[in-house]
Amino acid sequence: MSGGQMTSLADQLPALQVALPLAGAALCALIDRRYVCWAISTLVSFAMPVIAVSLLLQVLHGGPVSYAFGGWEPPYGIEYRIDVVNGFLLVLISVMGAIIMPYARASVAAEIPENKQAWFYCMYQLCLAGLLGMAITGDAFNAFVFMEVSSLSMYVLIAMGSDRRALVAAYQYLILGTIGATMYVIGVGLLFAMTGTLNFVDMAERIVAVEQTRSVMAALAFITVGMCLKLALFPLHVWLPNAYTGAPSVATAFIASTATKVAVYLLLRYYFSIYGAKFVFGDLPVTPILLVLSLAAMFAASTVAIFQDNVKRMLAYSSVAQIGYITLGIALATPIGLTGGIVHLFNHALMKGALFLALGCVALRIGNCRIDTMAGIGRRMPLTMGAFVVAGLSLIGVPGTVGFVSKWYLALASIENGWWWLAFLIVASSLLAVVYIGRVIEIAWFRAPTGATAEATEAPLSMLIPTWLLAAACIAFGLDAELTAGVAARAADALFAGLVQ
Amino acid sequence: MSEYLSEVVDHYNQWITIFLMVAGLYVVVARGNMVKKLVGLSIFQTSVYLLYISPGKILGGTPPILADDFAVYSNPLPHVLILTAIVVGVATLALGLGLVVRINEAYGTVEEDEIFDKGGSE
Amino acid sequence: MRLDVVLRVVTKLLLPFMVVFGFYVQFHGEISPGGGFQAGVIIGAAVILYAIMFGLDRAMRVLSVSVVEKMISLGVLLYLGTGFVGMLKGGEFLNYSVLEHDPIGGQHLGITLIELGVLVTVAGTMIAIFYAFAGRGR
Amino acid sequence: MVLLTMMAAVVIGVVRLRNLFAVVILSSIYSFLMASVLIVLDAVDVAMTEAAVGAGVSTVLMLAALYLTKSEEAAPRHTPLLPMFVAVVIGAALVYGTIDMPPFGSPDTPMNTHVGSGYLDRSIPETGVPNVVSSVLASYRGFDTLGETVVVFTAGIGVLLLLRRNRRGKTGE
Repeated sequence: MSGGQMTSLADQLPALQVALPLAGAALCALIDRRYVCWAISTLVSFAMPVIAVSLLLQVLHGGPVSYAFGGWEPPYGIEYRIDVVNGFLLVLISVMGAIIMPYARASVAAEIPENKQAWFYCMYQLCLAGLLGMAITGDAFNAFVFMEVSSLSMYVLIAMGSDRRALVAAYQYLILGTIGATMYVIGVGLLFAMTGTLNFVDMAERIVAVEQTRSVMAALAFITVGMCLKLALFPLHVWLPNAYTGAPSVATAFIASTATKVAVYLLLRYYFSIYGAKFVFGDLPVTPILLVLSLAAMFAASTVAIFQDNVKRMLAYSSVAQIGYITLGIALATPIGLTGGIVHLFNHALMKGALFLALGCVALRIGNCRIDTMAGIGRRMPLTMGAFVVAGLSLIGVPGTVGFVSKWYLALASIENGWWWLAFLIVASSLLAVVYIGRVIEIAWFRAPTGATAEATEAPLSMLIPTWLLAAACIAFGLDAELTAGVAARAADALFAGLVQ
Repeated sequence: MSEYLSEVVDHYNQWITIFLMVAGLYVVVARGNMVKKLVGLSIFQTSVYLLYISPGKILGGTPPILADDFAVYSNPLPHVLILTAIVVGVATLALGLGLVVRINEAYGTVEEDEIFDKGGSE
Repeated sequence: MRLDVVLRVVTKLLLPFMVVFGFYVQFHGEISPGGGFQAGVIIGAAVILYAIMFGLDRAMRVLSVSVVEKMISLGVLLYLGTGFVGMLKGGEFLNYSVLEHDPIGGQHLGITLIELGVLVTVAGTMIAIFYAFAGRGR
Repeated sequence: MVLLTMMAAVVIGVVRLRNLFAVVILSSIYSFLMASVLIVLDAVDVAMTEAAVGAGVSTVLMLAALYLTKSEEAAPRHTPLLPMFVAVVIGAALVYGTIDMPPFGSPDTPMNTHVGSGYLDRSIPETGVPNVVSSVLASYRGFDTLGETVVVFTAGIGVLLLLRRNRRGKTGE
């Protein structure tokens, strides 16, 4: 038991990362005044990246950071453990959470009934806290608890959408999300029965002795299926398009850029850190299964996206396809492939964030996101649609954008494995993105505005600036990939090295 | 034969657990009524409790409340985890029912098929 | 509303015992089974029983909607607050040993506080959800 | 063992019955049986909670929801072949996964010798709490319990948010 020596603020950062948004949420629920709650929420979400970045810097310079809750040493107490992988993820989640907040004020005011706005911010912070808690924890069961915090708040956020279909979407997600979480719990239960511990590091040490038992393999299967439900890997993605389409713009942008990423991270944690890459990809047929499903997602979901009339829905299908690229990186199971997957995780968050924020601006001015009403919108809202074009080009993977960087790494890894056909397929699937993004660009810029669109004016600055920040990041990290790819490469190395040194 | 029988006895509680799990999951996936789906979901979640608690039982042990009269106690850790899981389960159920009530108001039905007929999802 | 007199009288007699039992479960949880969550459920159930027997309006006059809603967040804040105090006293988040000079005494105080937080949140949530469902039906 | 068999029977009832009131009452009976099984397995705290939550709170909530919706389930339209298949595959995976689990009731499994038994030795000297479940819940894994409270909080605020009437009829309903 340690007590009385943790006096510096820097030591307390891991706990603050999650406890602050929780406190903010509780305060919002207590106060229930929308402007005060927006202010609290903004304050909290701006503090998050500061904490996350300083944690990542600590990790990059001094190795993994461990924080023992209640002063109980792991595995008896719950441990927060930050290494390069989840440090990077924390930065991603908290930055997205912060960028969206200034945007939220105008968008939420337009889309959510007045007396529900305060608690909307409460739910937003709970979701943020839940996702951060899942990412930062070093304890299998604690990850489940925070998964449920984030999921429950996400169901509510989705149900706040203005269309009644949002309710059905939230219900569907609740059912599938709970099945996914329960699968995860079953997997953890089997692992717990075989190793006697819940702490990731401890588990990784003790699993070696029982690695060949069927229970441990069944646990892997359950955790994989559970997480794939959460991360919406094709064909377990059915909840995602409805949920993204129905949710309010702010919620869609936040969920799309963060929620599935955290599920990917947990999967990585189990595959590489606990089971070990050699066992998962060497002894079991994980690579072919993931490879086939990823490719199916890339092609099937992109094809479906082409035929959507609602742009929000189109982008939701595109998300399913993009998740395919990330899991493809995992399936390649080489340092370069994994780097590509992790970089794409970050880059996809940037571009989808920008795209959904731009759509939120459109929804604010013309009330919906159907492609036929968006005719000519580019002439009325050039800045908004400009950001859309930039992020759309990134999605396609045009050189000089972030999309190119991640696809470059993935293609490189396929060639390294000697799989030329795979590199070809990666390029081919990008052509599908050209079709659906191109369709929106064509209609938005090259048609004459009609109806409500003719009167539409540019979105307010508070919404344009966050949108353009993300769009600009798509270019900046595309031209200079040193920072993101560098950290991602270190994360991939850390994953391959494993938890047990 | 008796070896086979002891195998059955050893795993009886696990198999019942699995049966409960599968039945719960079946109700969730197969049924269209949204309330019934939630009942199935909670059966599915509840069955997991046994998966955790049974391996923690020690024959001849007592509940993990320390006293001088006993020496062998069952494992307390799974109990703690399942307490949390129960709470999470009922929270999910409450939220699900709240959604069902709203869906019923919006569509006038809680049957998934009928909702899809009314354009529940595009 | 014509409710059975016997039921009403029994309910009235039962209620104090339910609440007392709730607090017994709360504070005796360190020795016997039980704790904040179970106590919260029992106390919440007592109020719900009252509401069913004597009508929603009377229950809401005793314990108004806004009070119940405040309870939900106050419980969480009490829990978090206990954690933050541990931090300020130089320990980790939720380290109760630093709350008092004697670690055992600190643990005792910390556990009591957080269990109280759980009780308040759980009871508040149960009653609030019941009010919301029952209010929706009218 | 008898209890477990009864539970299985109740669940079959849940699957087959179409009157939702009956289903809800059956699921409440199921929870009571579950609580009894948990007592047999020495999990008294869990049993108490399951009885209060499963048979109490859930049942009240379900009945309230049924009161607001319909109590009869429509006949299923399609034959449930795919769900059956999914369920059977998962069941098979679980049977496969549990067959080489350590035998029931043994004290020297990894689960019962590692962290779990450690708490039994540490609880009194470190926290002074004889109910080990309480000390683990509130102190050793106190952060999980915070998460649990937050889940309740989320569900509570979430349900209120869903059922709150809009003050300004611009959106929703």
